[in-house]
Amino acid sequence: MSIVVSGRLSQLVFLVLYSFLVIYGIYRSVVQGKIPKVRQPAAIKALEEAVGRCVEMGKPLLFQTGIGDVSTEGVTHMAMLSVLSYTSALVAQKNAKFICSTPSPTLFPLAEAIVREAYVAAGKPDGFTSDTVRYLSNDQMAYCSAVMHLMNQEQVAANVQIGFFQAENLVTLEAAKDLGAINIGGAYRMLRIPDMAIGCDFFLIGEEVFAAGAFCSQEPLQLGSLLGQDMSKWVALALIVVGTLFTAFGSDAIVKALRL
Amino acid sequence: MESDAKMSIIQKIGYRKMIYLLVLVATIVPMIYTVGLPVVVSKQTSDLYEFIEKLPPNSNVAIAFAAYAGMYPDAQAATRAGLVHLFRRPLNIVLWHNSPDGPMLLGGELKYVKMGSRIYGKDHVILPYVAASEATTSAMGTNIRGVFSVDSFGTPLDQIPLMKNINKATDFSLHIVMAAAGGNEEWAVRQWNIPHRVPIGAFTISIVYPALIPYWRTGAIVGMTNGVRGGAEYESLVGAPGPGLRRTDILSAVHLLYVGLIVVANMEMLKKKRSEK
Amino acid sequence: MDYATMLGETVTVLFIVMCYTYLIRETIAFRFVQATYVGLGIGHGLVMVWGYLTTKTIPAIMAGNVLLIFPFAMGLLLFGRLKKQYMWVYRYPLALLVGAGLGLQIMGMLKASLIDQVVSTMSVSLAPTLAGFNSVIILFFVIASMTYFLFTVRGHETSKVNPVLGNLMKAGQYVLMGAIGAGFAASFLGRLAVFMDVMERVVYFIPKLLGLM
Amino acid sequence: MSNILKSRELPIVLIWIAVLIIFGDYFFGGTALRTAFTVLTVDWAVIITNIAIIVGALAVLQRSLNIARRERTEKVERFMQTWTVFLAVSIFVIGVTLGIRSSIYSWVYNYILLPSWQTVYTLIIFFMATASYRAYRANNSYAAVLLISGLLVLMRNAPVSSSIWSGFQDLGSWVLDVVNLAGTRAIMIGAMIGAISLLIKVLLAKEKILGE
Repeated sequence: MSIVVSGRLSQLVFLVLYSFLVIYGIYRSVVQGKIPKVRQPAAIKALEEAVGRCVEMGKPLLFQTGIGDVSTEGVTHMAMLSVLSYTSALVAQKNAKFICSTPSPTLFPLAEAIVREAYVAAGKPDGFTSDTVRYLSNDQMAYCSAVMHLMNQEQVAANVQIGFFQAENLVTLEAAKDLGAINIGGAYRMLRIPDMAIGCDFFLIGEEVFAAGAFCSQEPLQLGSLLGQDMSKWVALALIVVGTLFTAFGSDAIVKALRL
Repeated sequence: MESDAKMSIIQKIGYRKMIYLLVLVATIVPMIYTVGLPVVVSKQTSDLYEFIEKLPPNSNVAIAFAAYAGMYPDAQAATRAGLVHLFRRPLNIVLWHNSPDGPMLLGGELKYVKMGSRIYGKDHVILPYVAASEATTSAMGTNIRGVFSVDSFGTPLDQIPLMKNINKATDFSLHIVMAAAGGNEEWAVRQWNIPHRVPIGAFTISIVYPALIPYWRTGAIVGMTNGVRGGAEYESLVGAPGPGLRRTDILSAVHLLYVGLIVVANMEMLKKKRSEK
Repeated sequence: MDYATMLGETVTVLFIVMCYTYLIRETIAFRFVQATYVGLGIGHGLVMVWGYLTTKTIPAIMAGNVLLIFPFAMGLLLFGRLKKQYMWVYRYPLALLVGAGLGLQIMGMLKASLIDQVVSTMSVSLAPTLAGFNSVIILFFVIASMTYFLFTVRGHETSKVNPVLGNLMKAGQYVLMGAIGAGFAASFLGRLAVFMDVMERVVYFIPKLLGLM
Repeated sequence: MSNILKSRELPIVLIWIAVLIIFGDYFFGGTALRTAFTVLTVDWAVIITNIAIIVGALAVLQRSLNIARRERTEKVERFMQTWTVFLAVSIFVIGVTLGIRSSIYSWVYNYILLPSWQTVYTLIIFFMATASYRAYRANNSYAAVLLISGLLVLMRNAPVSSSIWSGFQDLGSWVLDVVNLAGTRAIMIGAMIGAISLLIKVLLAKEKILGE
């Protein structure tokens, strides 16, 4: 097994196995038509309600993209972008006021394109202006202060921050709360989850963040991928149980196999 | 609604502003009147101290100095005590900067380090700044010269005696990440510990600390300090009192204030529930 | 204390106080600090970029590393956003970065956040010690919290259909709550440290100015 | 030609290439892949990101100037926007001509930029107090667990607690080392699975991430 770098074989096996399970889940759902039923996290439903609330109050919804560049934490940013795509489609349809703010120069053009596309798709290309997506600063706390000012100036009614955030997270959440806005958040790292959980009205944690796009779209393909994820989790759970039994009886075969 | 006369002071000022005021008081008062309470050393801190203490003489230690000025006060105490400790032991130290603020901050800390008979280039080297990322951490693990060609004074690495036999992760007995604001420790674990089995030590800020506990359990991180609290512990282990021990009173006061606030909030809630019944 | 330091300390303390006025409500003082900070932040960012390009990239290209012209040219495509009909060109430089980001994150997580965690969870010890007890508890807690993330099982029906799984999910939710409560409380410490530093600047400002410290 | 270039699929090919380079280097190693990896993640990523910062900065300045020029903009707002642009331009000129080690540049950095970062950041201390006053209420059994674990860790981190009762240290550490650890682990394992699933969907071009 010298082809694979030593110590990484089991990782490759997992990557391939999990990819296969996700593809199988998609195949089962799209081709065989067995679309799985899923438990919808409250935060996704809340997103829709938040848009409605913004329309009612005539106040804008603020979507924050999170910090950092696409070349690091790429998966998290992709998850955020698919939620952004869903949210902007919603606001465009319902004619809600919408602002997307970003501290990341590389996420800025991506966010701009996605929001513009959503407005075009809803048949309202004029709804998108150069003010809709705002790059405020690449300095973390300058961005944070700029968002606080933006929230006050625009009197936002909802604040969405799902993705990769750092220390600015709780400050912006509390500033929004102070204005009476609904906070919807999501973080996948334990480092940020507590802030999100305490500061938000609705939040996604861990895997839910990566699955958020799937929950939003409700397409068979996306729901199928969720089935694949669940199968992957069952595999991991089974492995933990079997491995524990092995170690309990004094055999480290499984641990050794995982270290291959 | 209650009448104005019945409203408590908290309701009149608004509970938010009242709490803000209390936070200010709890910080400022112990700043002026210090008591100097003792600290208890935690397992993770003593693990790191012991590991460094037991390193054989002339071991090579790599330090990624990742202190961002903004978050630095949290790690300052531990960093200073850690540097004092590392330089006190006969270890070869290779330090590089992972933060643009590093050179300025390190200069301030090295003032507290007793250099004794140490000679730059022979037993310690300071490399310049390189942007912190998983990729550079990984690149450094296999070929340091691919990332740095000169040290922070512009001397080519090949002309530095200490660097003669050092070029990759496996040349080191310990890799310490200092004062990073998130990410660096995990990159070190993934790119230095996993492929090259170099033990990792961390002088962390306390926000990162809980997220690193799993790595400490698995042994990838040999030990770590928890923010300014861990700094105070490390200061007492090393015997070099500094900003950590000076601030323990404020830590106590504000933490107790938060505990008090939470208790009050729950009592309020219970009262409300009872009156509803 | 020389005049530059004295002026600096004064400006700093003024900025701190002006910024904290936000706690009462958004004031013009806060807005001024914010406008100043954003302006300086943008300028500082540009200076850093300038430094990198003039000291690293351009000398490297001059020295014969002609390949670096490609990322440079690709980066320039980002200016396409200024003209509507060329907006699509940004995709090329960013697609590469997206790919790199995806690969790097997954690569990093495979071992550290999957294999390592699975291995250490299954390494239980049945010894009658606290560590042994903890390892069994951790095993149970991890399994319980993992079931919380099962999406295709409908939560409210689970306890009827499959009481074991239903109760595990409930237990998992408790564990996650406990972890969140602990994590939030633990983060006080670091933030407090920075706050103490800021407050020390304000509290010791006048004694410092008078030369008492 | 431009239609092909405008297509959605071509950029996805670039994503594939980048992902394959990174995975290839990680799993199979080899000098060629290593070089490709370094070129991609160190040279290319940094240069493109740097240019993105310029593009972004210009967008901010342009926006500020537009607002400042608008007739209906209030006087105060007009001043603030102009002030922002003025500072950005002047600090850039100072940084480029005198250098970042010049005394005026480091004065600005040490006495304005750095304290501003810290000051905005430490607003969090006040916000955490109100957030915990609000969130740590034992409304139901889940919130009660949140409350108890939070209180134990708070008491653990307060240096004074060991003088009150030594058990706080052990209990708080137990919460962090066992409960927090177990939760973190479950979240990490789940996140990995979610990340792989998302990667597959991006590679299949089923995620709207690159716009039109």
